[in-house]
Amino acid sequence: MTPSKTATLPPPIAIPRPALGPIARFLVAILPSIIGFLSLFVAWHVAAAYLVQSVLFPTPLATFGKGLELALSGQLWIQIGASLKRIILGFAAGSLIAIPIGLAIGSFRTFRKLVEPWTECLRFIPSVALITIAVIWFGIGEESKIFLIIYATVFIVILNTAAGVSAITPNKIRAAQALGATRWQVFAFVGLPATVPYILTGMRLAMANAFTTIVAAEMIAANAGLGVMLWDGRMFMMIEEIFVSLVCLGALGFITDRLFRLAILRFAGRFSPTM
Amino acid sequence: MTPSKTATLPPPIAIPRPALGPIARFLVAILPSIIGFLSLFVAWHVAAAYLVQSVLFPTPLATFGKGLELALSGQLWIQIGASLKRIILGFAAGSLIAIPIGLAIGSFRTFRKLVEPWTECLRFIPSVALITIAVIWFGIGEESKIFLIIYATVFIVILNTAAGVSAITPNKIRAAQALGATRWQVFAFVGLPATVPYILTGMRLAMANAFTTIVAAEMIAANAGLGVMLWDGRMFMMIEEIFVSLVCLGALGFITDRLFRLAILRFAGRFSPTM
Amino acid sequence: QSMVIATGVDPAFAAFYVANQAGIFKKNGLNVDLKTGPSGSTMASLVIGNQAQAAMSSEQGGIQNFNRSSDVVVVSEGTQMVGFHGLVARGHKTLDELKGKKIGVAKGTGGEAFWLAMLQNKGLKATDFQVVQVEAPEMIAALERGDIVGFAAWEPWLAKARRAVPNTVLVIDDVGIMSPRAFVYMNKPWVLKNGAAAETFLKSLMEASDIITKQPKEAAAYVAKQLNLDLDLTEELMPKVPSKFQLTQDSIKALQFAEGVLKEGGRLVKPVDYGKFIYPDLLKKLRPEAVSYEVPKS
Amino acid sequence: MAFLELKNVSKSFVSSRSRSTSLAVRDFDLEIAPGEFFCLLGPSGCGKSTVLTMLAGFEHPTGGEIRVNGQPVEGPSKDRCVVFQGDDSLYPWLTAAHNVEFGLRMAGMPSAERRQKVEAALGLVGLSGQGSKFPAELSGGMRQRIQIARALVIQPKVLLMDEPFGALDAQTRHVMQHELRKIWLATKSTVVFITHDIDEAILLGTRVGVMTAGPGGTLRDVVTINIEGERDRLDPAYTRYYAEVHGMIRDEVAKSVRAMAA
Amino acid sequence: MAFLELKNVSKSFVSSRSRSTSLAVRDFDLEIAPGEFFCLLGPSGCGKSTVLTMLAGFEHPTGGEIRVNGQPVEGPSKDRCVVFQGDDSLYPWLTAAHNVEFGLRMAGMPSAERRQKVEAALGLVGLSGQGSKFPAELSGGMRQRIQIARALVIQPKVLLMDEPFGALDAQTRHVMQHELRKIWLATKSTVVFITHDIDEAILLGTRVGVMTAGPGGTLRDVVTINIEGERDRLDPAYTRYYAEVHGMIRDEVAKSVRAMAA
Ligand SMILES: Nc1ncnc2c1ncn2[C@@H]1O[C@H](COP(=O)(O)OP(=O)(O)OP(=O)(O)O)[C@@H](O)[C@H]1O
Ligand SMILES: Nc1ncnc2c1ncn2[C@@H]1O[C@H](COP(=O)(O)OP(=O)(O)OP(=O)(O)O)[C@@H](O)[C@H]1O
Ligand SMILES: [Mg+2]
Ligand SMILES: [Mg+2]
Repeated sequence: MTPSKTATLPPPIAIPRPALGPIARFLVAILPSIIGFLSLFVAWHVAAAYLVQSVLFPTPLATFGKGLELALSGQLWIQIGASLKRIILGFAAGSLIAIPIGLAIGSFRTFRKLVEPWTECLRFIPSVALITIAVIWFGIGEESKIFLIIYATVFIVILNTAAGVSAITPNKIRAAQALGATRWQVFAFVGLPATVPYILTGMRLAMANAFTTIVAAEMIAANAGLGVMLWDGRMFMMIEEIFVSLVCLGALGFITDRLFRLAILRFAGRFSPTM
Repeated sequence: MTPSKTATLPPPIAIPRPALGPIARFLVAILPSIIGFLSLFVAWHVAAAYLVQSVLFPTPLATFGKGLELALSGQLWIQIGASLKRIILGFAAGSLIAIPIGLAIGSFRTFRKLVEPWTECLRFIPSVALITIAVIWFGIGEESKIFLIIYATVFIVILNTAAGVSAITPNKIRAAQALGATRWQVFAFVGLPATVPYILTGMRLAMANAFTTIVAAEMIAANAGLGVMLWDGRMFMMIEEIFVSLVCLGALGFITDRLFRLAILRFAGRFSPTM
Repeated sequence: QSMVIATGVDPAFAAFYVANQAGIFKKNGLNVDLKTGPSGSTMASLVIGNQAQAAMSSEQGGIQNFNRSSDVVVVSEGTQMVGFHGLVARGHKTLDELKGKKIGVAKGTGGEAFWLAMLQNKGLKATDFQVVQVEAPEMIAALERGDIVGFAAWEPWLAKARRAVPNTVLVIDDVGIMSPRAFVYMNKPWVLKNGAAAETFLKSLMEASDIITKQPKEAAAYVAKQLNLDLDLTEELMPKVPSKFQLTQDSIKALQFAEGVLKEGGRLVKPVDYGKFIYPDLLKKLRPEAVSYEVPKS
Repeated sequence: MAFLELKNVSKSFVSSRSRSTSLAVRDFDLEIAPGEFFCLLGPSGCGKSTVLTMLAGFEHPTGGEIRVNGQPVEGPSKDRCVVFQGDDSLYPWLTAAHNVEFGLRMAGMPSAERRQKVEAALGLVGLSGQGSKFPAELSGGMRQRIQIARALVIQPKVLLMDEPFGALDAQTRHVMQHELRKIWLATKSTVVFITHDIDEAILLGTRVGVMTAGPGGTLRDVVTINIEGERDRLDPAYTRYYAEVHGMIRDEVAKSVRAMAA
Repeated sequence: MAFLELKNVSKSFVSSRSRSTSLAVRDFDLEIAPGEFFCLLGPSGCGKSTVLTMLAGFEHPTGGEIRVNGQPVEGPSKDRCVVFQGDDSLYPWLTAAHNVEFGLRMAGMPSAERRQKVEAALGLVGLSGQGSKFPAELSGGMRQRIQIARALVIQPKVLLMDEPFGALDAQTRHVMQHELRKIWLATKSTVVFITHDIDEAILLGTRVGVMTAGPGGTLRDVVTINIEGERDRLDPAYTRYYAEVHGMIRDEVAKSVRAMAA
């Protein structure tokens, strides 16, 4: 069988289980997730209330109280909206730029050698350090923030895409060549689809980078956003605000990631055994 | 043929070329890389000297001049040494923690459900925002800095490792089961080695995160390091210092990455078709 | 006896640097680890958890920390700044010309404190201008690009902007509007436990302060070395941040002013109990004449 | 006494495209006694591999039940070792020899003993001296033989083989058939052997099952091969069996071609 | 007049483990005329696939030269289409029908015309109506037939086939052999056909080449099959050829077994 078999089989090591009723099965299926989430909050509560006991480390209850207050006042939604818009724009643009570059790096040796010095040097430069440069080039408007998000997205997607291309079974490429595909067609009709699972993994990783970079991006002249909330909180020692912002980032990231995976399963399931 | 064929074949789409002498071949092989590097500096020079012309954006020459000065005074090496030590420790520890977790997530469905709420929420929380927490938990010594680097490394490696596990051809797992491997043995003798290329890709990606996070980590009470150099430079508008720090991060990252790839080819080449 | 002190990177912390570089701490038997960070107020929060035993920071920084934990106390005033803050603008020379224009101000910094005080002092309203939030290091880039026409900040940004961006002048500085200070904060439980060391620490800072006033050239050299800073610029800036170890009625006023600003901004968690916030015992022992204030009724 | 029992087994897959289910095997009823060598024949796509996959415990039937030694099959087990169709079950990161010793290593056999067994197994499949090559460095037929050696070396009670000699030339295949028969006679393990070669089935099997054309094939007929001692293609009994089985399969292939044309 | 020429071709691989080189093919000399149906036989591991890979232009000989129509082979070309051993060259993200139409699509054929040709090709390999399944949903034999349909549909000048019927049952294989011969007679394309089935070689080939045992096999002998019209296993000429080729291969397998034992 070809590796493609993965496309329709359940996760490999799972040992089949005796059958259960549908409701019982659903409960058994989500129970560990629920325990996982609960344990996260319990760990936080125990750490904050008993182990660390620092005024700089509020309990989940205090944080959620503050979060509720901000949510009711409408404040929180403004911040979330502002950040989310930047993240989505930057992430989408970054992925769109990165996928063709990654494919080309994986496919054309000369292109790889030409471009690798750029990608391989620049990807080690932190976006937080590029704030000044972003402002010089793009001013203090939205552009510079989105530029930083793009910057944080691009390299991970490039690298994963290129790795995917070089993992293609040679016979797939050879078959295409013998069927008359040009270099370009091999690239588009074999390289791209065979690489989809890698690209998607790269994008999932990059999404986290987009979320974490929003905080750096919103150091620049922003009036709203979760990053602003965080910096203000830090500046004015409003610890609860900091934690509300962190919880929002974590939760939004989690939700976005789930939506992303759902969309993939829905629209590109057959490309992607691993999600 | 199995996908394993990739292990010994040249990058797939490369069309074989007529033979050349060894020296000519070497030159042709490295020429594009050299052009790539040169173009990077030319682009920088043109941008700095002609396009942007800002006092905040020095030319490469000015930067290298400053770099040389700092290198000769010994200063630069102290900073590089301090940062590199933190990066290497954090990166190594992070990878060591992440690989077993990623393998387990990919292998055991229940474990995945238990742990995913943790990884999938925490990975969206920027390390720069964790500085305060790091200090509360680990003090202002080296520990808190290394903690941040670990934090930045761990999730990427986990995610890539888990993706690798679920991309294993089911027949490989099935064969092991039918040969009497226990769950644990399947995990160690099939899951781990089959996942090596993914783990390595994850580690390469994480390495960039370690480098970029050092800047955030060194916001905390550090006396030496490239991050310190960068923050001080930013505070006092010593633009050349900022750029020396960025160039060092880029170059060190590039070199470390090459060494990492070399080590892989040397010691684990057969696991890893893609590097 | 060893201790950790936390500081920003700024000539305002000159007393720390000089005491460190000139070996005063060592001479007095203190093993001091000087931790630097982006700003005094960020670093001051290390005092809360006793990660650092002492720090120097603005009034706001101290009050916010005290709001969080009453362990953080003022032991003395440290620096009094004159002409350290200001407003620079490009192509405009007066406040009137700047009306309706974009001005950069960094939230929560001394720059904002100056901006608000200046508006009050001149009878202006914030709405007379378009205030844009910009971090200090990006002010110059934004000014250069024309995203803003001027900004309120502190040294060395004001000097840098004037040097780097053509047509940029100082419109107004803080002389006569406010005289912000940096205070020395310490962790009270630690002080109570290590009275002698705390005393030695403050004494060392005072010795450093003497060097700063009496041998400004040497002091500037120490500071420049510690901060890896241009000597010329350091010498230019040092007179604007003289070290003063005292606790006077003016100190209290400065703290109360900051408290007011915080309250207006909705950032005050609870009113300050000055009786608890100020711990004058160390300074009283070393230099009783420098302590002259009355605890305000709250 | 039945050792392997398939009771009215059927299996359908959910198609990833249309979410419709398609039937791969239906109403499959079979009992295999311990020590039997059961050969399964049938037109391409009739469901042979699917039956084997279920016997191995990798997939569950969607209808009916499978029992081994009276116990329902819950999952894979070392007692039922599998030789897969195709060669993607080899471990590309292990040499041929290490692939072969995999099962022994899992069982914790000491390395010296292991080495000896592996050498013997490699010799059995005609690959002594090739143990240090990686799968990617072997030819298609060599990879298939490595898979066979890997299964034989652990001496399982039940051996499930899916066209194990498919990639071998006639002569090598002949040698291998001979070896397999010798091993089976010596160990009396139970073998289920899928093949598309009628000769092979009659040469090796105690019984030969023929499946109906797919999709959704079932067991059409089982022929018991009653030839004592060495089997010979020139034996008239052999030719009779050949003709019988050949006839059945021809019918089924014709049916499947007709079904497709329709 | 030679169309495909292999002049003293040899190929060695560098082993990834020891960095030593191992010889896969040596001193291979062969000329194939246009329109020939050349069958290549040889013991498992003798180098058949390696020869085909070089003819296709995927690998370069380490010694000697390969020419097609007088031109040295520089790389793969659509004129030399390949059916690979194994099934990892199918595209798992495309349905069977889309896999088959791949070559036509690359050539820019309009979709209506394409659909028609694909239907015909699927019918030819007995898979009409299965076009919407993905490779993972097909059996081993079905996947192999998809690969054959994919190559046939573009009507290449040269068809290079590596054990294309290896995974098929005897009857389906028979049907496919018949179809292939018909196509070859109609299009007069040149075919190089690797098989391990002597019957198949004599049934289909204009000439049959037998390679010596590997590793490092070479061409031992070439037998020209002079049977006019339909070929029949009962024809005495056929049996004579069978005996001749069979003898050669037996020798070679024996040699290879001996070489391994040594
Ligand atoms: N994972 C799957 N998903 C959907 N359909 C499948 C799957 N596996 C097999 N099938 C279908 O089940 C039927 C039987 O397949 P199976 O592989 O068992 O055939 P087989 O008898 O082994 O054929 P061959 O001799 O060609 O290997 C086929 O029609 C195939 O399309
Ligand atoms: N990529 C490779 N690296 C190293 N050795 C190889 C490689 N490919 C083939 N070989 C070796 O070359 C020899 C010939 O292999 P080839 O695949 O050509 O055999 P074959 O005649 O096709 O055999 P089969 O009938 O089993 O498919 C074998 O000994 C094999 O080990
Ligand atoms: Mg099958
Ligand atoms: Mg072969």
